[in-house]
Amino acid sequence: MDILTLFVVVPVLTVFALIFTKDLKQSRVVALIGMAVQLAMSINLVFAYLKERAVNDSIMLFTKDAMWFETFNIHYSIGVDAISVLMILLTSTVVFAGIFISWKINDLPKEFFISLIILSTGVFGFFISLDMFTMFVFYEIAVIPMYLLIGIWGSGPKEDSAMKLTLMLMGASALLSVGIFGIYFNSGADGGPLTFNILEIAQVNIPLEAQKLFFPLVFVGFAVLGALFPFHTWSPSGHASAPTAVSMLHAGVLMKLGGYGVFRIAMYLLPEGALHWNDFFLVLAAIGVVYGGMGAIMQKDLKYINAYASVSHLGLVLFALLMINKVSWTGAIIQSLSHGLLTALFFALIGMVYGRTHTRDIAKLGGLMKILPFIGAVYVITGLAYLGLPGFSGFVAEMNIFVGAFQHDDTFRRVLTVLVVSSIVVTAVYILRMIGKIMMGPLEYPKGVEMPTAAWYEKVGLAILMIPVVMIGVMPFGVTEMIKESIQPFLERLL
Amino acid sequence: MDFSYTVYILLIPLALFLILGFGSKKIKPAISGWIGSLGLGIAFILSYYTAFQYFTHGKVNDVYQTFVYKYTWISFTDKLHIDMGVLIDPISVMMLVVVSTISFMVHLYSRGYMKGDDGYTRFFAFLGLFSFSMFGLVLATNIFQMYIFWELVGVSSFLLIGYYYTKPSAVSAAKKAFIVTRFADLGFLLGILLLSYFTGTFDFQVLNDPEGAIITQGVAQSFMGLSVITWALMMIFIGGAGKSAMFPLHIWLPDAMEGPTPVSALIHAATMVVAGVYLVARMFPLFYFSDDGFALQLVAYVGGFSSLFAAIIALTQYDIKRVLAFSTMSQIGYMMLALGVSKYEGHEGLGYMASMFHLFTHAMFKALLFLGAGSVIHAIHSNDMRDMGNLKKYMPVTHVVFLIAALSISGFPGFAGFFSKDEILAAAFENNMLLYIIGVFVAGLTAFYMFRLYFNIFWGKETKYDHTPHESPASMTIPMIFLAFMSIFAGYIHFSEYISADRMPFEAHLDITLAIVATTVGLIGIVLAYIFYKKPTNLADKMVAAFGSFYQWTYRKFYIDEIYMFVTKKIIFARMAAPMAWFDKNVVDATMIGIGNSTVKTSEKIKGIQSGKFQDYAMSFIGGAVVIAIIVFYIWTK
Amino acid sequence: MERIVFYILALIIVVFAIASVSSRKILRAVIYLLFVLMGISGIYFMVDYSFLGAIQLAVYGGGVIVLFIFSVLLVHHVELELEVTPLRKKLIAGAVVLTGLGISLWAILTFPFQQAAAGRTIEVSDIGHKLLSVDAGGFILPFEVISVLLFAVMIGAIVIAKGKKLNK
Amino acid sequence: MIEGISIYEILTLSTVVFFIGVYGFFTRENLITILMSIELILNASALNFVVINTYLYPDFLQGTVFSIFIIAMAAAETALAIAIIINLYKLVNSVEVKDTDTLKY
Repeated sequence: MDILTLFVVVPVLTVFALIFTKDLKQSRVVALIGMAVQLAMSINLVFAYLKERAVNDSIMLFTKDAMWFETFNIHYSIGVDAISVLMILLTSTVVFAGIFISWKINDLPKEFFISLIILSTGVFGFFISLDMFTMFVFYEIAVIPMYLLIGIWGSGPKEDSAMKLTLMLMGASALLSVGIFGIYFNSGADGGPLTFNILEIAQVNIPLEAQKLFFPLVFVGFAVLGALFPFHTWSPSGHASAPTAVSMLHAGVLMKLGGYGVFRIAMYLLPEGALHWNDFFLVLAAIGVVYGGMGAIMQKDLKYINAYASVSHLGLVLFALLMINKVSWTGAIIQSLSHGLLTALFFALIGMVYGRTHTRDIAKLGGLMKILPFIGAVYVITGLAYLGLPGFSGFVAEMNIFVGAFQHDDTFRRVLTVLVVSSIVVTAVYILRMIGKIMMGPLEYPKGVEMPTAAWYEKVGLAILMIPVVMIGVMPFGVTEMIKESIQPFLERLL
Repeated sequence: MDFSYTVYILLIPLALFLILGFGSKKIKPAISGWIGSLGLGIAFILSYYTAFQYFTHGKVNDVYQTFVYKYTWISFTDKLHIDMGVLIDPISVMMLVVVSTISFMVHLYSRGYMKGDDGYTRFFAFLGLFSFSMFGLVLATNIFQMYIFWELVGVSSFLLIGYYYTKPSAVSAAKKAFIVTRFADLGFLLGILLLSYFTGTFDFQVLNDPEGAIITQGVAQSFMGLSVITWALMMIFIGGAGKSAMFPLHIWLPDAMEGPTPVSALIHAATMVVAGVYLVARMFPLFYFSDDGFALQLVAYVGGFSSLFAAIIALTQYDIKRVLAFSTMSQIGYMMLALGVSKYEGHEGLGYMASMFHLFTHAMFKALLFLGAGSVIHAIHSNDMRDMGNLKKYMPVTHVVFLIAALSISGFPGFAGFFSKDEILAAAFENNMLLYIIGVFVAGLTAFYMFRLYFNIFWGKETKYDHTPHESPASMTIPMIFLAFMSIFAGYIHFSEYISADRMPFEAHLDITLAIVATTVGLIGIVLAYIFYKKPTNLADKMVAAFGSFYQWTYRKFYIDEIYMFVTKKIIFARMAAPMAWFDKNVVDATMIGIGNSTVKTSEKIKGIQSGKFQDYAMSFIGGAVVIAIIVFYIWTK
Repeated sequence: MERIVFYILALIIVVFAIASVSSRKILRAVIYLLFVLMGISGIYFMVDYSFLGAIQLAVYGGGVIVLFIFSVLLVHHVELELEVTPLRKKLIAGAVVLTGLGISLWAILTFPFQQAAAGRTIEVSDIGHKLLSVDAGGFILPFEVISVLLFAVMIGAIVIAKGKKLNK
Repeated sequence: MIEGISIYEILTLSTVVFFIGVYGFFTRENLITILMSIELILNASALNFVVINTYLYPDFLQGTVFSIFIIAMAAAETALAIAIIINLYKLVNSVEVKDTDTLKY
C-alpha cells in the first residue's frame, strides 16, 4: 500500500472497526486511535515529502495511477505537492481535535463517529486526487454525510439548515460537474485522448471559448463551498445548527476544498478563462471580505459571528487566489491553513460555552473568564489570533496576501486591496465585541446551569489546534518556502 | 563592537511572559513579582550597559554607527522580506534606556501596588509581554518588524487596560483603545504597502540612507502633486498618530486610564504612546527629504494642535489620571512639533535632538507623576481630585516626588523638563513662529494645570476620609524616588552629543532669552494655580462662569467622543452594518431560500400531473403521440 | 345500392359509437355498443368476409355483450345514472381526440393507396387451412397460443371472479 | 370489396370509431364503460386489418387471421377484465375509477 492510499484506507478501516463497537467509550477510543494513526501518517508525510522533494522536482510526488473506469478514461490517480500535504495535515489535525471535542457525545455516538470519519475520508481523498473525476467523487463523499451530521446531531432548526446546506452545495456540485465535463470534453483539443487527469490536461491548450465558458462554472462550483458572496448563506445557518465537531470540520476543512479546488482545477486548467473573469470575481471576493465582516458585527449568536467571520476570511482566500501572484497565493494557502485551525478553535470554544450554558446568545453571557479561566484565556488568544495578531498564523497569512495583492500596478486592484485591508479594522471590531461581551465584563449566564472548568479532553483538543497556529505564526519561513516552491508551476500557467 | 547581546533584552521579557503566563495558576504572587522584577532588572542593566558601550565606542569618524543583527523571517519576493533582528543606533539605544528604566521601576512599584489582587501573576505576565513588544518595536530593523511589534504593543495595551476585566468601563476602554489604534494601524499598514512597493524595501537603513537612491532620486509616481513616498509617509504617520494619541485619534487615551495605574505610567505615559514620535524619528531622513518635508510639516502642525488642544482640556478635568493623560497627549504633541520643525544637518537638527531629549525627560517625570497619582489613589481609592486635599500631611514622600515631577514638567529652571522644553522652543523659534507661540502658550497652560492638580491633591482643605490615608510602602516609594532623581538630573545630560538627526554630535546651548520667556510663562501658570487652588477660594468658579459654554465644551473634551460615537454607532453600525445584515437576511438568503421554496411550490402544483389515473396517463400519452405526429408530418412535408 | 347500405351502416356505427361512449345509462351504453358491433359485422359481410362477420356476431354480439350485461347487472342498478365527467376533462379529451383524428385522417387521405383488383372470395376452408398450416406463412403457432390463452383466461376469470368476499 | 366505396371511406370510418373509442376511454368514469371503449378501439383496428387485406392485398389472408386473433383476444380480455371488475366490486363496492385510487400519490 502506498503512502497516500493509506490516507483513504485507514479511515475506512476505522469505520469498519467502529461498526463493531458498542457504546460511547468504545467508539471514541476506536475513532481516536484511527485518527491518531492518521495524524501520525500526516506528520510522517510532511517529512517524507520534504525528503522526496529534495531529490525529485516533478510537480506532484508519490504519484500513482490505476485505471478505474476505462470507457471514460477515469483513473484513480493520486499525488501530492506541498499544498496538499499541508491540507492533509490540517485535516487530520482538525479531525483529531474534533474527536476530543466530541468526547462526551451521548446521542448515537457510534453513528456520529462513523459519519464524521466518512466525511474526513472524502476530504483526504479529495486532497490526494489528481484525477478530476475521482476528486469529484471524493468531494461528494465529503459533502453528503454533512446532511446527516447536521440533521441528526444538530441543534436549533437543524433539518432546515441541513437541507439548505446540502441543497446549496449540491447545486454547486451540479455546476461543478458541468464544468468538469466541459474540461474533460475539451481535453482532447490537441489531438490526444480525452482525460480527467489534471496534469495531462494542463499540457493541453483548451480552446479560449471553452475556457471562458467553463471557468465560471468550475469557479462558482468550488467557491460556493468557499462561501463566495453571494452564495454564502448556507454557511451561517449550517454552522449554527451543526454539532461542534462538525462545525469545526466543516469550517476548518471542508470549506477549504473550495479554495483548493479553485486553485487546483479552475485556475490551473483554465488559465485564460481565469484571466478573462478575473476582475468580476475579484470584486465579488472583495465584497465578501468586507461584507462578511460587517455581517459579523451585527450578529447575536456566537456561531453566526464566527460563520460570517469565515465568510470574510475565506473571501480573503479567494481574493488572494484571484490576485495571481506568488506572494498572494502563498498567503492564500497559509490563510486556508490558518483559518482552518482558528475557526476550528473558535467553534470548539463556542461548543464548550454552549455545552455549559445552553445558549449562544451573546446578550445572555458575560464575564465567563472569571469562572472558566482556561477556556476564557484560550478564547481571548484565539480571538486575537483571528484578528491578525503577529505571532499567530493569521498575521502571516494576511500580510502575505496584502503585500502580494499590492504588487499589482493597476488602480483597480490597488483600490480593492485597500478595501480588503480595511477589513482588519472590521475584524477587530467584531472579535473584540464578542470577547468583550462574553468573556469580560460582569459575570452573566443562565441560571441553574453547571459551569465546570475545562476537562482534560477539552484542553487537549484546544492544544492540538493551538500549537500549529503558533508554530506557523512564529516560524513561517518553513511553510512559506514549501508552498512557494509548489505554486510555481501553477503560477506559470497564468503568467 | 558587538551588540548582539541586546537580543537578550528582548528575549528576557518574552521568557517572563511565557513563564508567568503559563504558570499563572501555579506560581505564587510573591514569587512572580520577584521573577518579573528580576528579569526586568537584568534587562535594565543590559540596556544601560549597551548605552554606555554604544555612546563611548559607537562612533567612527565622529559619526554614530548603526549595528544590525538580523535574519529573514518571511520573504515575500526577492526584494521584500521581513527580517527579525535588532538595530542599534543612538535613538534605539536611548529608547532602550527609557523603556527598561520605566518598565523596571513599574515592575518594582507594582509589587506593592497590585498586592492582594487576584490576577497578580497575570499582571506581571502582561507586563512582560508589553516590555518584550516595546523592546522589539524599539529595536526593529525594518518597518515591517516595527509594525509587528507595534501590533503586539497594541495588544498588550488592550490586555492591560482591560486588566480589571469584570469592570464594564475597563472592557470598553480596552476595546476602544484597540480599535482606534487598529484603525490607525490600517493607515500604517497601507503606508507600508505603498512605501515598500515603490521603494522595494522595508529596511530602515536603505530607506533612511540620505545618500541612497530612494532619497536622492525619489520615486517617479506622484499623486495629487505629492510623491507617492510622501503619501506613504503620511499614512504611516496616521499609525504613529494613533499610537501617540494625536488629534483626532486621541480619544482612546483618556479612557485607557481605566487600567491599573502602573500600566498607565508604563504604557500610556512613558513608552507606548511615544512610539509614534519614535516612528517619525526613526524615519526622519525620509520625512525630511521627500517633497521638502511636506509630511514633516503635517507632523509639526498635528503635534502643535494636539498639544494645545489637550492642554486646554486638561485644565478642566477632575479625574487626576485623565488630567495626566491629557498632559501626556499635550507633551507628545510637543515632541511631534519639535520633530516637525527640525532640519537635518548639524545644529539645524536641533528639533530632532530636542524631541528625543524631551521624550527622555518626559518619560521620567510623567511616569513619576503617574506613579505618584497611583500612590495617592492607592491611599484613598478614588481618582477624583475633589475627593482629595491636604494629603501632604499624610503622604510626605509622595508629595515631594510629585512636586519634583510637577516642577519638571512645568519647566522650572534646573529641572529636567526645563532643559528639554527649552530646546524644543528654541527649535520652534528658529523655524516657525506660529508653532513657537503655541509652544510657549502650552508651556504656560501645562504649568497651570499641573499645579492645579498638585494643589488640589496635596493642599487645599482637608476632605473627610473613610480611613486615614497612609504613605505607600517602600516598594512603591523607592521607584518613585529613583524617578524623581532622574526627573531632576536627566536634564543635565548633553543630549546633543549623543543624538542628532545626522548622527554627528553638535553643540547645543541654552538660549537664555527664550529660556527666560518660557520660564516666565511657566511661573505665571504656577502662580495662577497657587492663587486659585492653594487655599479654597471661589476664584476658580468665577473663571468657570466667565468662560461659560467654552468651559462646558472643554469639560466635555470638545465632544470628540460623542462625534466618534455618532459616526460608529449611527453611521457605521446603523447605516452600514445593520442594512448589510438586513440585506443578507432578506435579499441574499431570501433569494436562496426563495429558489428552494419555489421548487417546492412548483412541485406542489405539478404533482397533480402524476395523478395515478391511467386515463390521464393515456390522455397524455396520446396527446404526446399526436404532437409528435404533427411535428413529424410537418418536417416530412417540408 | 351497396354504397347506400354502407353509408347507412357507417352512420349507425358512428352514431351508436358516440351514443355508447356518452350515454349516462350504462345498460343503454352496452346496447348501443351492441349496435356498433353489429354494424361492423355488417361491413364484414359487405366485403364478403362472411366468416369473420359471423364470428363477430357470435363472439361479440353473443358473448362479450352478454358478459357486459351480466356484469352490469351484477354491479349496478339498472337505472343507475353514471357520474358526469367534468366538462374540462371532456374538452381536453375532445381536443386531443379531434387533433388525433384530424392528423390521422389527413395521413390516410393523403396517402396514395394502391388498390388491387378484386380478388377471389375467401372461403372458410382457406382460413382453416391457413390457421392450421405448419408451412411457411402458417398460423399454427399463434393459433395454439391463442387457444392456451383462452383456456388460461377461462380458469383465471373463474378464480378471480370467485374470490373471497371480504366485506360481509 | 364494396361497390363504389373506396378504401378511404372505410378507413375514415374505422378511424372515426377508433377515436370515439379513445374519447370514451378518456372520459368514462366507470370501469365497465371504459372496457367498452376499449372494445370500440379493438373493433376499429380489426376492421382496418380486414379492409386493408381486402382492398390492397386480396390474395393474402393475414388480415383476416389477425382479425380473428383480435376478436379472440378481445373476448379473453373482456372475460378477464370483467372478472377483475367484479372482484374489485366485492372489495370496494364500487367500479368507479375515482374509488380505486389506493396507489395514487
